[in-house]
Amino acid sequence: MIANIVRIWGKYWMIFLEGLWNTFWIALVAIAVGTIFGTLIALVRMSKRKGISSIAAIYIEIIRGTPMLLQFYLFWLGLPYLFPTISNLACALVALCVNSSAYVAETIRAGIQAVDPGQREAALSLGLTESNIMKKVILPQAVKNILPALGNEFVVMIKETALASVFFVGELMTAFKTVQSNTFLALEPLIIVGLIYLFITLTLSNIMKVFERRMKAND
Amino acid sequence: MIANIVRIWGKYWMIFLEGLWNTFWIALVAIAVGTIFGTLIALVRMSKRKGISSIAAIYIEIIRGTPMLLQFYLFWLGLPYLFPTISNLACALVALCVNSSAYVAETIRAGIQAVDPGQREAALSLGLTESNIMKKVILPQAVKNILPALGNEFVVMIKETALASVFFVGELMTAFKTVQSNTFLALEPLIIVGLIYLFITLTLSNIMKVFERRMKAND
Amino acid sequence: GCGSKAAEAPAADSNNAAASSTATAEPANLLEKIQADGKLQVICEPYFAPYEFIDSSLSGQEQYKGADMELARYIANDLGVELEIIPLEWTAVLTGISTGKYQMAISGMGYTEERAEAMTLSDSYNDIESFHGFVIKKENLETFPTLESLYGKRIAFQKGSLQEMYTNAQIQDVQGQPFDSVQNAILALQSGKVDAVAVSYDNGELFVDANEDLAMAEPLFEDTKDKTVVAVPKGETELITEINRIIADVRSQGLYVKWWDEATEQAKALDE
Amino acid sequence: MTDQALIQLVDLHKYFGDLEVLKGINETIKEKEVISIIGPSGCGKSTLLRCMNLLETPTQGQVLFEGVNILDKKVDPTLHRRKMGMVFQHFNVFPHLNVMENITLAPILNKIMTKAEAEEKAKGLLDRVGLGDKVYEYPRKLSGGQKQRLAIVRAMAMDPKVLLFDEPTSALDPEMVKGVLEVIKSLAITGMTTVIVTHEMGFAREVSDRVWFMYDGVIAEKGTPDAVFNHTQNPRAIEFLSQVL
Amino acid sequence: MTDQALIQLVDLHKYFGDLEVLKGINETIKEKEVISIIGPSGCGKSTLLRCMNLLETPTQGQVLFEGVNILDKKVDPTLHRRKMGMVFQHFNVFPHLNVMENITLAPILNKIMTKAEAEEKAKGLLDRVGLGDKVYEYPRKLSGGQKQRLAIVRAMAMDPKVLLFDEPTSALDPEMVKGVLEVIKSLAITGMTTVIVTHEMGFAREVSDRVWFMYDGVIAEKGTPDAVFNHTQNPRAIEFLSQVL
Ligand SMILES: Nc1ncnc2c1ncn2[C@@H]1O[C@H](COP(=O)(O)OP(=O)(O)OP(=O)(O)O)[C@@H](O)[C@H]1O
Ligand SMILES: Nc1ncnc2c1ncn2[C@@H]1O[C@H](COP(=O)(O)OP(=O)(O)OP(=O)(O)O)[C@@H](O)[C@H]1O
Ligand SMILES: [Mg+2]
Ligand SMILES: [Mg+2]
Repeated sequence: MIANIVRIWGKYWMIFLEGLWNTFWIALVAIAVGTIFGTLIALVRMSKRKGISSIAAIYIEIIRGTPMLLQFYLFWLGLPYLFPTISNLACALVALCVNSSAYVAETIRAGIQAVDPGQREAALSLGLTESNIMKKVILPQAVKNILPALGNEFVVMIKETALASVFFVGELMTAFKTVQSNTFLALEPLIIVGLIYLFITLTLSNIMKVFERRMKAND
Repeated sequence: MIANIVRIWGKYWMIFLEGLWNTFWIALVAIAVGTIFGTLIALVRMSKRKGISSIAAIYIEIIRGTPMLLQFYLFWLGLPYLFPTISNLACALVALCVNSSAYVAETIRAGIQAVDPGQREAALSLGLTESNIMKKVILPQAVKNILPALGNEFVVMIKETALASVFFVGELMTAFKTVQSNTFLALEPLIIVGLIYLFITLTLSNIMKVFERRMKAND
Repeated sequence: GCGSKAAEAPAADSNNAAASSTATAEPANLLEKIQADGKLQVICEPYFAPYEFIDSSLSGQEQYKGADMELARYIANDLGVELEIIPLEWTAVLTGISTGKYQMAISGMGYTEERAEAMTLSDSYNDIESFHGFVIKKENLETFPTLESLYGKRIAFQKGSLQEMYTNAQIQDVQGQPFDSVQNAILALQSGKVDAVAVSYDNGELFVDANEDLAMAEPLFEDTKDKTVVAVPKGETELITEINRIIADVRSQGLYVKWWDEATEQAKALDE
Repeated sequence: MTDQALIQLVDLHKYFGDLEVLKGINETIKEKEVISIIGPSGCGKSTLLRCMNLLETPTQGQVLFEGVNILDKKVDPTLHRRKMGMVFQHFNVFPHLNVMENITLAPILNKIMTKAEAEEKAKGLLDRVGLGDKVYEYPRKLSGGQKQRLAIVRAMAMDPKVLLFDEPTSALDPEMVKGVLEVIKSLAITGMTTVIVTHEMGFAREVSDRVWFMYDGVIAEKGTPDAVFNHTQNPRAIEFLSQVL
Repeated sequence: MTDQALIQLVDLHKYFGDLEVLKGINETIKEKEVISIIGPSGCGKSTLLRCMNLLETPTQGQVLFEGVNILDKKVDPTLHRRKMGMVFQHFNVFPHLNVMENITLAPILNKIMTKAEAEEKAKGLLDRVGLGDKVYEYPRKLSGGQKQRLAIVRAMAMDPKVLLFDEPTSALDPEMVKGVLEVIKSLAITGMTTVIVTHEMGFAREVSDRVWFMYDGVIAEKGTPDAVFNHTQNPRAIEFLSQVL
């Protein structure tokens, strides 16, 4: 088996590395776009106007209440009605962005709510406006709570991209399927792909740990 | 489209309900078994002996660092070496149990560590033994932190079962594929399945909210 | 339905395991093992009418319909064993046999050199002269009159299928688009994500019948000396010899043609 | 102390849900007056203070500031709050800003001063409270007492007409208390209108013009420090004072 | 107070990483003695107390309890701790157990008493501290002062030879302080060996046999209350006392 793994790596390493690269950038785009929209959704969610706040709440509930795989199918089937020439990859990307935006929105909301309410009260008592309080007092402090959670969400996205392999978007799990159908071997390419996933997720969480420790040291 | 949805539901509701039932009990078994093993793993993880503690840590890292889909394939391919006659469903179940055990272990560890360290110190100062401290002081309080997180994990498992549809284990996503292939319609059964997922996850999280509120009221 | 069947499966498995362990010595090969267990496991990708498909109005093993499934039942009957059909996605079907995880695949599998390398394949059981072509949008019938007109286009196929091979070999500059199932490839065609779906002709016709916006394109793949075969794990010559004997029997009676026609009718009637 | 009324509380009630926390407060605070509010935990002291600058909205009654009812829809709470400084039990300094930025944030954002003016003023105030050498420190490097002095300077930097203190020393280590009380005293002496909720009875006795004893949502006893601390007839006040003196 | 040494601290040092928190403590506590430890925040008072019942392990030196070095590998810390009660600043009562269960948990689990004996004893102690009507309440229904009295009873229920208090009143609302101090005083008077870290100088003066003033990891001054509070020559002690008195 180890011989097989070595042989397969020797022959197909290009495919795996390409898969790694695709997994990485797809997840990165998803988390970046998700963060932008997630911030907006979080602000809408925390709005005092019940109506628009509950629209955001419903959006978040729907996304978080259904499996990612279902969302992939939904966007893959539904988006072409709007954009007839859209590619599979684009559909998968949109699905991931939408998904991460809902999770990030909750992350951001939690981060903001974790800021000591006394900070808001102090800012109010100084006569700051609501928008200044958010921009100058709450958000700068919330970032410390949010960044580690975003890092986590990135790791989650890296794992979720695997589901996009149903549509052969060329990430790591697609690489596995390609090598599998070429070699008629399954366990060996799967182990290779698993090790690559571990490599990338562990690297990321270690970077995050270092980063968090630095931030704590600044407290 | 709505007419189609109604028609499909009218004709295939049995299949969807069966899918719902399968999704539900598979997730329930996964979370139940995962809780038992997760507790053990958490205790090993918190052990003072570095060696065995790091075995648990590595186990947790591997499971949490790779996609669920990959784990499904891995158990599907690997388990028959040990149990030649094992069914696909059993493989999928084992994968889900293993997966949830790792997440539950971290949940339990976090719940235990969230108990005020002063509780442990007070118990120590009274001359209680380590095992009595855990059993009589820490765990009873940790349960309050752990139960809501377990509920969450149950919802996550319900969504993860969707991936087992790759092996046609008969849960909701398999139901979707079957109806799709019979009707040559995709969006409509997908929407039905999505609504069922929403129904079950929202029901569960509302039950959890009520439950948490009750527990808080007891504080 | 399929769910309750799956739920019962493990219990059935363990019973069989117990039974076989009390039987005689270790079976020497897969054929003996099947006979000793009294049970044959056949895997297929079940969304490939009329070869194999699921009739969702039935449940358990009954729901697996199609010409291949009739063949599987005939084989099991002939061997005097019980049959268990196990559905899987297509790439899993291929590796399920090549890794020896399962005993037999009957899933409209075409003969290729690579597959013959990785598995042991039977003689062809499909008497119907089968062709491979393209499902396209009806409005594009004029646009794709020849194979050449498809050069450089976006063509979908099932990952690991014969059509993937033909597409890559015969369509120059193709933008190949693999899918898990023909089902999904057709959906991609309908939503305009691809220009054509490479299919086996008979399978394609079912989609064309069910969808008014689709049509079979004029051109067909060339040189498709296509043989549909049963696959078993590499080296199981005893088993394949038995299968070949049964296939010869089926061919001589013209049974597969009959199953095929029945299945085609059933598949068309599925959602009525 | 002048005779000009700065704050008037008229029949002030506050409910949290069904819980009535303020049960009708009618009091007047004059310019340059120093008022200490004392009373047992949970009697509503903080709530009363917070109603004055609208951190809580009274359920019923009026709060007049310079004769204007600040509960009026036409009054912008933000503008009102700029005229009142508030100092909290837990300091609530901004941890992500250094000392100077903590102080100048509001004057600059509120466009009351230019950056240069604000920094000038901040330096003067910091010197006055003994933090002249901490201008560019971050709060994490300050002791509790230093943080509270920073919070006082931050409130002062807006040139408020009144300072509200909510137990400013009860989160401090004992050896830090004196320094903070001295700063408050120096402000009170120089004519800053001051309302302070405190458990430091010695301090209340020394600096207050008047003491209010709150009990169960009402001002149960009030008067000069001498009257309240030495000659009260109110049994609640007598019991409370016997516990804390 | 007898002349029998109960606890002896011999050249006690404690490091947290590179930080030396205890810098050589040599003291003796006699049976029935009441010792108050005072000193500024961070000087090591809690650490010293915690070293006595091994909540912290000293880095160097000896702690002799009844002549036995408890740092010896042969001494079981669990058994040692049963002879010492400890009361914490934040009470650390068990929130999931009612008052009775809080008290009887340790005596029963440690097999020191039967359930009946433990409950009998608990009832007596509760009556003594004025909690006789709260036997089956849960801690969430108790005030801070009541929780702290419960914590004291819980420690007493193990029949300890010495009680350690770490700022037992500094997390309390001011009107709760007196009640708790009175309970401690009544224990001290009836001959319980007591070590108390406190900022209540009046209390320390009144009940202590001896006062230790800690500064920067050492006992910088010690003596009778009168000697320490009124006649010390130590400049650190003078400065500290000027802040807190
Ligand atoms: N936001 C709130 N929601 C509900 N109840 C509240 C709220 N704020 C205060 N209360 C309740 O109102 C009552 C008075 O609270 P307040 O904080 O004004 O008391 P206090 O006199 O300042 O007490 P302390 O000395 O403990 O600070 C208490 O019973 C408290 O529980
Ligand atoms: N577990 C620990 N790890 C690292 N440093 C610690 C630890 N516990 C205490 N310290 C440090 O040791 C020093 C003394 O702490 P200690 O709690 O004994 O002081 P203290 O005199 O009790 O102060 P306070 O009056 O604030 O309770 C402090 O500088 C503190 O930061
Ligand atoms: Mg208050
Ligand atoms: Mg301390």
